[in-house]
Amino acid sequence: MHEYLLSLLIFLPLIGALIVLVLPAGTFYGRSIALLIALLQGLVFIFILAAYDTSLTGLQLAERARWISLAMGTWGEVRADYFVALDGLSLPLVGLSVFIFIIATISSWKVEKSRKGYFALLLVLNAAVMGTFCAQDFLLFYLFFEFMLLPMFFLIGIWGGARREYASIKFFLYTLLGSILILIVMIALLLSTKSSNDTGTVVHSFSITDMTNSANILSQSVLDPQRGLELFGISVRVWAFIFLFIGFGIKLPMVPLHTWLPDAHVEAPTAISVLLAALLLKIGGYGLLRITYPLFPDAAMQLSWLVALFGVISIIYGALAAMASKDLKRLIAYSSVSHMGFVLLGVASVTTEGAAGAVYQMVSHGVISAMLFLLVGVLYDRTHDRMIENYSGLSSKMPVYFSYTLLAFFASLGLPGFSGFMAEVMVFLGAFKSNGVNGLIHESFAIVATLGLVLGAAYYLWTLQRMFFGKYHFKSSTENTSLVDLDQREILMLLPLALITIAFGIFPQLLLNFINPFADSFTETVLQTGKAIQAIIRP
Amino acid sequence: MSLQSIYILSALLFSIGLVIVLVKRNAILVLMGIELMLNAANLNLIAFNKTVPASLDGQVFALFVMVIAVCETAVGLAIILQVYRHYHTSVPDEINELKG
Amino acid sequence: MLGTNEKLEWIQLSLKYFLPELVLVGAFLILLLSSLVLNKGHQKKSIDWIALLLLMATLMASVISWNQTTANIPLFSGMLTQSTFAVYLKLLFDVAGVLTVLLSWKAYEYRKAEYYALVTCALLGAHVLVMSSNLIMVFLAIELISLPSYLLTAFVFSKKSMEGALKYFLFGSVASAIMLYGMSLLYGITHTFDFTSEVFAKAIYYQQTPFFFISVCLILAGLLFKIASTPMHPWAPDVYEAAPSPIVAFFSVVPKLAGIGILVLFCLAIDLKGNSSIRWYIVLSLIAILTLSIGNFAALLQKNPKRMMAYSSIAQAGILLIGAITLTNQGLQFMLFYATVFLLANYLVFLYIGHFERKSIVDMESYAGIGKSNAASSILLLVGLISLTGLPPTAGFLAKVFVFSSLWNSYEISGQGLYLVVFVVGLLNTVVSLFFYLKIPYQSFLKNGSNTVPSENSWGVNLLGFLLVITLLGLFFLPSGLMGWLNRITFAL
Amino acid sequence: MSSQALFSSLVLIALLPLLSALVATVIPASHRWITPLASSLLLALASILSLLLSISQWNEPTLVWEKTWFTLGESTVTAGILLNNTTLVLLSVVTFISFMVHLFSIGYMAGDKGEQRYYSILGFFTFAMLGLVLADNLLLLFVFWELVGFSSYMLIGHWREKDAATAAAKKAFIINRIADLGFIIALLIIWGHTGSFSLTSFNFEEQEAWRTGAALCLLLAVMGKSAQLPFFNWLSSAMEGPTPVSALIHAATMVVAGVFLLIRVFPLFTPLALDVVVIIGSSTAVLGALAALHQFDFKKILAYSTISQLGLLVAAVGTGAYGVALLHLLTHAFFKAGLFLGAGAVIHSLHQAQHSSHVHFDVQDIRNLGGLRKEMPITFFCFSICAAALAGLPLFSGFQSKDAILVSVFSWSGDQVWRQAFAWTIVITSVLTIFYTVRMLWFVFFEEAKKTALLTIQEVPTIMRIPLVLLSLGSLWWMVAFHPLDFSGWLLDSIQPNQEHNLFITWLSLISIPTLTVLAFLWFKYRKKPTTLGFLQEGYYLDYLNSLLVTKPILAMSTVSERIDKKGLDGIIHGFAYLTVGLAHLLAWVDKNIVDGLVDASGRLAKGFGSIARSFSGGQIQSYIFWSVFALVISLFWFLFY
Amino acid sequence: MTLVAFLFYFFIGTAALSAIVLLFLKNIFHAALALLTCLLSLAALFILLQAEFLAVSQILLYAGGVVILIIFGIMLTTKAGGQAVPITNTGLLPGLAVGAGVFFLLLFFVHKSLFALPSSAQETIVNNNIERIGIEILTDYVLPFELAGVLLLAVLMGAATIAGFKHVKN
Repeated sequence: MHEYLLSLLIFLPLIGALIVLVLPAGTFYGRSIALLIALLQGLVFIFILAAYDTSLTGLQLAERARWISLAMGTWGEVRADYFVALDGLSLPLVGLSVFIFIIATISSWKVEKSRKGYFALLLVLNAAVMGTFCAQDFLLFYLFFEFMLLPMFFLIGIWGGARREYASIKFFLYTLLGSILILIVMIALLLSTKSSNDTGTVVHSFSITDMTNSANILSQSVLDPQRGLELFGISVRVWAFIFLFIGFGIKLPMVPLHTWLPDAHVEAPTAISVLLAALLLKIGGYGLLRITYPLFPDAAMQLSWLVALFGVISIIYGALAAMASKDLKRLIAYSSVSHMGFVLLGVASVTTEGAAGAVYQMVSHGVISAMLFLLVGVLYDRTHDRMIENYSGLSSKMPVYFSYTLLAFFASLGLPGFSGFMAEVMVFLGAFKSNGVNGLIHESFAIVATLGLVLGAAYYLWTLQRMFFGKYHFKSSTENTSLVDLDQREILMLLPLALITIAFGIFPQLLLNFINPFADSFTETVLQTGKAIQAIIRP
Repeated sequence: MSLQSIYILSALLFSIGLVIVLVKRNAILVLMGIELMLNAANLNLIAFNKTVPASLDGQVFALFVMVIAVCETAVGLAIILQVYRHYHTSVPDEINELKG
Repeated sequence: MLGTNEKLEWIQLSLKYFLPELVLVGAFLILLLSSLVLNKGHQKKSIDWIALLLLMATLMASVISWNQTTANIPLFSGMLTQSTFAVYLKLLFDVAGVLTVLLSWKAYEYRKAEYYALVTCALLGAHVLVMSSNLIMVFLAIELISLPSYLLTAFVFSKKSMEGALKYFLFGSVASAIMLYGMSLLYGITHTFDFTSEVFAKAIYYQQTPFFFISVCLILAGLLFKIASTPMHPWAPDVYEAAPSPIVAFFSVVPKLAGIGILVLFCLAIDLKGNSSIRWYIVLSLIAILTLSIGNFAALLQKNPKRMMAYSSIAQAGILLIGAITLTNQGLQFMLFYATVFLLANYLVFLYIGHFERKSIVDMESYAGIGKSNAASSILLLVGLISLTGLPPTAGFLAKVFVFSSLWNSYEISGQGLYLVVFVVGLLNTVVSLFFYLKIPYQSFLKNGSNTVPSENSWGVNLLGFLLVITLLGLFFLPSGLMGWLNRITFAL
Repeated sequence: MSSQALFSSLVLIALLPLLSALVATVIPASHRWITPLASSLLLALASILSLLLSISQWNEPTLVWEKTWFTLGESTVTAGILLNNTTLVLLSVVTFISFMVHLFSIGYMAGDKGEQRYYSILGFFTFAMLGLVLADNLLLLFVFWELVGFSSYMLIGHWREKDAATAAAKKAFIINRIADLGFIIALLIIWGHTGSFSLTSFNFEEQEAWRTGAALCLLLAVMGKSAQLPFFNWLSSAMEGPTPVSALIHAATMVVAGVFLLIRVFPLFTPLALDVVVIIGSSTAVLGALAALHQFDFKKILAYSTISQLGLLVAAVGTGAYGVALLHLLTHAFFKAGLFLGAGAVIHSLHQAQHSSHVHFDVQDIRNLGGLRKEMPITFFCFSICAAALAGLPLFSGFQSKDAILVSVFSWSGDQVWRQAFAWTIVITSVLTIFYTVRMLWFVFFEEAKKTALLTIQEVPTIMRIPLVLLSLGSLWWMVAFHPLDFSGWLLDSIQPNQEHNLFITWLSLISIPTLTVLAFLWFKYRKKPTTLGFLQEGYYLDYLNSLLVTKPILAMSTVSERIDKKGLDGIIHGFAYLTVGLAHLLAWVDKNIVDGLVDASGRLAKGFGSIARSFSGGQIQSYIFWSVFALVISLFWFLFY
Repeated sequence: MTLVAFLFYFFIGTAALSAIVLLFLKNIFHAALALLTCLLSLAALFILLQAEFLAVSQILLYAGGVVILIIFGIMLTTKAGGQAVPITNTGLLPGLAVGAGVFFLLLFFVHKSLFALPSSAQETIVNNNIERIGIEILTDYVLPFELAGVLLLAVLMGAATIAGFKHVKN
């Protein structure tokens, strides 16, 4: 049982998708099965938590099976494994995914249009997300990474809003561009590294663990630091880092590669927005922490300031753009851009605090943004209108709804007591400390980034004032009677999210228990390997 | 009797054939241009064969080229006839319903 | 110099290895005869079966010769060389032949026997082309493919079809005339047509002149015409739009792969194992990258699925060329892997394009909404398109990864920046290609169609489609089997 | 008392208000009458407990309890309680005043729609404030610091339908948030250089610049929370909230949190930073007093008075006499809360009277009031006591604490001229304080009744009188010391012993303050007409400045950034791509508007490129051949001649 | 100058001249005749180059086959009874430019290259070319020979199918 927990987690939804497809259309089975699968995953995750040992660093619950093994004559052997495992980075994100999928399924309960296809796609997406976070083999990771695109494309494109086609294609193209850049580096890495435990012939392994170890870089390969190949005056290793950075930066999304996000969010149905914001964006941060930094630590040390700079720009720019948004969902989408900027900043600092903060922010933003998008969905369900200016004085009409919105807004703007605050403080601490500890980024980055907090407060409070305070007024053709307060299903979705963000805000150790070992080893590996490689380049 | 003059003739024939193919507004004349190009090649083959007295490769190739030229003409004319039935013209320019 | 008797003995010996081609010739004759015998309405239906059985038999024969081939064997006085490379490509052609028959099932009934006979003839040409080691054979084999192709284009017997045939014919004839002229010039330099021979190699080693370069480029032009590669590609869209769908599938695979095959052999010959002072890889890289880019960008504008697929196949030729430019054992094996996947995916797509064409869904717009009425077909078609784009979890992805890894490897060895440029530009083209490959799924799933297409019983088509999809997925998850086969292939001349 | 029991009771005290908040939230609307009673009861309990605790623990050595909160790599962040005399003073003050305000609210808020919400947040505020007081490290302190800000936001905007109230709430929160950046940056500096958030030891290892930086950043936070220059305009707007809230939050407790923070982290401050503290504090004090003199809104006078008094507190800390600051904090808490509640009583009564008589005017405008000493004698009496304390009349607590401030300021100034200048501003502030206090008293209670004459005004109900009386009792001299002229009584000696005395100053004030008070009465009695200066009345136009320098630029930037996003950003990528492909496409591009989207861009780009690729696909076979051959010939030429 | 040499250059001249004339003729029948002249001149050149069998084939296949086919084609695609439509040119200048470019390319490098063209043709010792060609075709070239047969069969059948299709809808 124990050994197959992760596979179970990944393949349960695929089985579910098959069942949904086989069952006759037009019944309500689809959503029940989707929910059942999501709950079962929850159960599996509890077992995973029980089996996971927080005192250990490194990968746990590993499953490894040979997948592709090709003898390539002069090249040696190319090998890809079905290799899934968890560490302090994956586990929180997997947990978040399991949780968010339950919420998203409940939130999709009232989907009317071709229900069967919808839930089948949702389940496929589920499997892909789980796989992405669990995979420790680059090819497997890439497989799941790409596998998310199509379900998402259709979920936005078929069940989305008025400009859904435009948004879905934009989403797809942007993400594909990113993934191609990643693919380029993946091929480069495959041929430039070998497996640690090969005997005789060279084994080119896709294993990320093997690729991380700088001893595995083949001499005279393109990525060999000693060979020092350059293109247009920039080292090929730095190019590889930049490609990965852009690739994951698009997903994150980082300004100026973010323009797909507001459109995708505005057009996507509620549950899909939730998944997009809560999970899919996290893959960008995950990739930075799992792949970009550990694999190219030397380039990372050279360019961390750039990463931090983009982080700070994202924070400020996202917040400013949010302030000018007239559509509530667009506002929240931009706030996501702003908040994910903290992840960049945290990663760029390469300190324990920063790395832990980045992971913490990912989980926290996952929960909070899910809440925010659900809340927008609640309003949109009732009135089919998301324009801020059309509402006023909602707090008297929908007091419970107002309370949850208030909570979500304040959680998002970083009020202490909510998880977002903890994450942001850790990121700031790391970013500030970095100059003194490893000299990667200057203190001013952290100081400028704090402006994001003020701007965040500004646009959220302004929104509150415009939409919820004042005399009740709703400017629309729809009947005002449709504005009823939250029903039980909606509270069932929102309450757990609220409780979690508070719990993580007050008891950060709940999460840090898992993250700390990872953050430590991440910092240590990147700094040590980076210095070692730089010493080779500049003897 | 210099082979170079043969070579120059062949180049001339080839070029003229090409020009005919490019500029003449008549499918059958285009076909003639193609024949001219093939003959230019044949001339080369036979002439160069003179430098390798022991073998007849060039001549044999030229023979096959002739056979294929006949085949091409047959196919070409069959198609041109059908096109003419449809379009009532054999001006290639005017046969342009297929375009991007 | 061999005597006449020895030569005759050689011919006898050669026949043993010539089994698939003999079967093809036999098939050709049987089909010709059956067109005379089976000309009544109800008898015509049996022609599909006859063609299928005959082409299956060819496939069998090719499998047999795959099993008995290990090293290169010269046949027919050195006219041909039987090699693992050639036999593998022949296997692909035969599979394509069988699929062509399946795609043509119950369609294009007029003169069906002649139709199949011409397909068989073109297949024979492809078989011979990849075995050729003599320029005479190259020319003849190309004509064996081309002339039946011109005729097959006309087999819709419509106005457009005739126009397509004329265009194909004129373009093709000019291309082959140019190639022939190039061969005649090369003969002047080398005094031999056998491009695998020592004499040839020695002659060109001392003749690395612009003159030699011109003659080779003229020959390449003819080959690129077969591959539908820049600059000899403009015929493709018109012809693809005009020809019957199964034949378009055939065109986009068999002549293309045969052309690539002979291109590789010819390039290996002129490259002199890397000793050539002319750097052919530059020429090939430029052709490849231009082909890929032009194909992809032009495809964006197309409104007809077949035209779009024409540009797609031009772009795919670019990727195949990228696989070929390294001219290393590994790179060529991966190129063959790509070719295999390309074949399957392309037939899958044309299966459905043809299928929908018969329901008079011709334009891109008319695909709107059929994702609902014909869900299974649309999903299977989607997988095919995804595989052509090169996204996981289809074999197209793995194939693309392999091809580009070999390119990377060449870069690693040589440090040539051009390779890296080709590498990056080539992969980024994937993004562009996605844009048009998604056009059909976009219409069928995301748009609401006004015309409701009846979801008639199409289980036969879907079964075939499903099998192809399974193969495409299977090759992604378990590529080892196919790669094991490909590893047997060597690329010595 | 054992340490564990002590800890438990401290936690209990902090949690009682939270319990009150919970109770207020969960009680169903049908039983809402329970809420005020239950909340007041819980607060009374907390208040009694803390008083008892303070008495028992007074002058005991400092106690610290800490538990690991979370770990970050090798560093550990603790959460815990720091207990010393300062804590005890604040603990008692907060719980007591909060209790008073709860009591008062029973009457004041009766019948309000959001009554339960009101109590719930009031409870939450008290909890957060207690947390702030008890916290043993800077991070935890910051957590509660923000939470009190949040409660303040909710309470200022309690009347949600009033646009001015919600705008004031937003303004308060955002201005505080801006100032809090200072807090965060200080946290970063302290963590980055000392590796801990400790409140007591600051091990900067000779990096004095960073130390000063951290101190100044903290000062920034204090300036926000304690409404110092230039952030003080939020406090006057905050008067839009219910008056008891103003008493509790914007007079007695939350705004002094800044001063409390200064006292807590006093060791951090370098001499340079302390000088800055005095400058900020004394400027605020005098400017606030001046503004108070020119207000007509009852509550705004009190608000500017609070600002001015907070300035005194800050300045006192800056002189090094943090004990004196704590002393004045205590006295100020009582008399200012008393004043606010008195004002609340007046407003409440007038509202009630307006309800029955249907005469409507602005009851907060002192020009409309007058002569209330007859209708509301108890309120008048209590209000006068508190006002006397504010003015610093002898026998009232204000005299002693202000005396202490003056003494410490003059001892700080020594011979340095610029320091003496600032010391004199404090003196001027004291004088101005007398004047605005008298002005307020005069207008509200003494002058003949104007519009109020139309109303039948009744004294407030008993439940509201109790807090007034208790608070006015707390404004008498015995709060400080049993000797009415000596400030170093039981409190100051326990906080910061051996404070210097200056009999000259004490005597001078003893004589001058009553004299000035009388003069002020005379002045107001015989003045021609009420005058005011616009810029003083409007709080030095800080709101305009704010909008001009902060709000407008930010909004402009946000509009710009959104426009960049919608048009420019993709347009740049787009245009860049275009340039690389060729000028020809630019022409096609200019035709259409640059719309959002890389997709559009790449699509159009591709179309441009595609049309070139396609230009020889016009359907004419000879042009196909021509282009192919042409390309062949051109590339041959290129290869051979280039 | 011997007679052979004279004939050699004479036929080169006629071939070149007829080709050039072909380029400028407006009448398609005249063009066909010019082509015939050119092909026959080439046949004569083949004889002078000692490729007698090829010369015969040239006359039979080209003059007798191709040109006849072409003339049939001309007659079938020209409106019956009417005057032949004059042939016009399209894009003459670019076409000529490309042609000139090709011609230049083909000539320019001949002198530069080490192209082993002997200044005069060697007298072939073998006299019986025709017999040798026969033997070679049935030994070395048996495969292309047979394939050419298959191709001819396919093309005849296919061309007949296409040309014979009558069911034309307008």
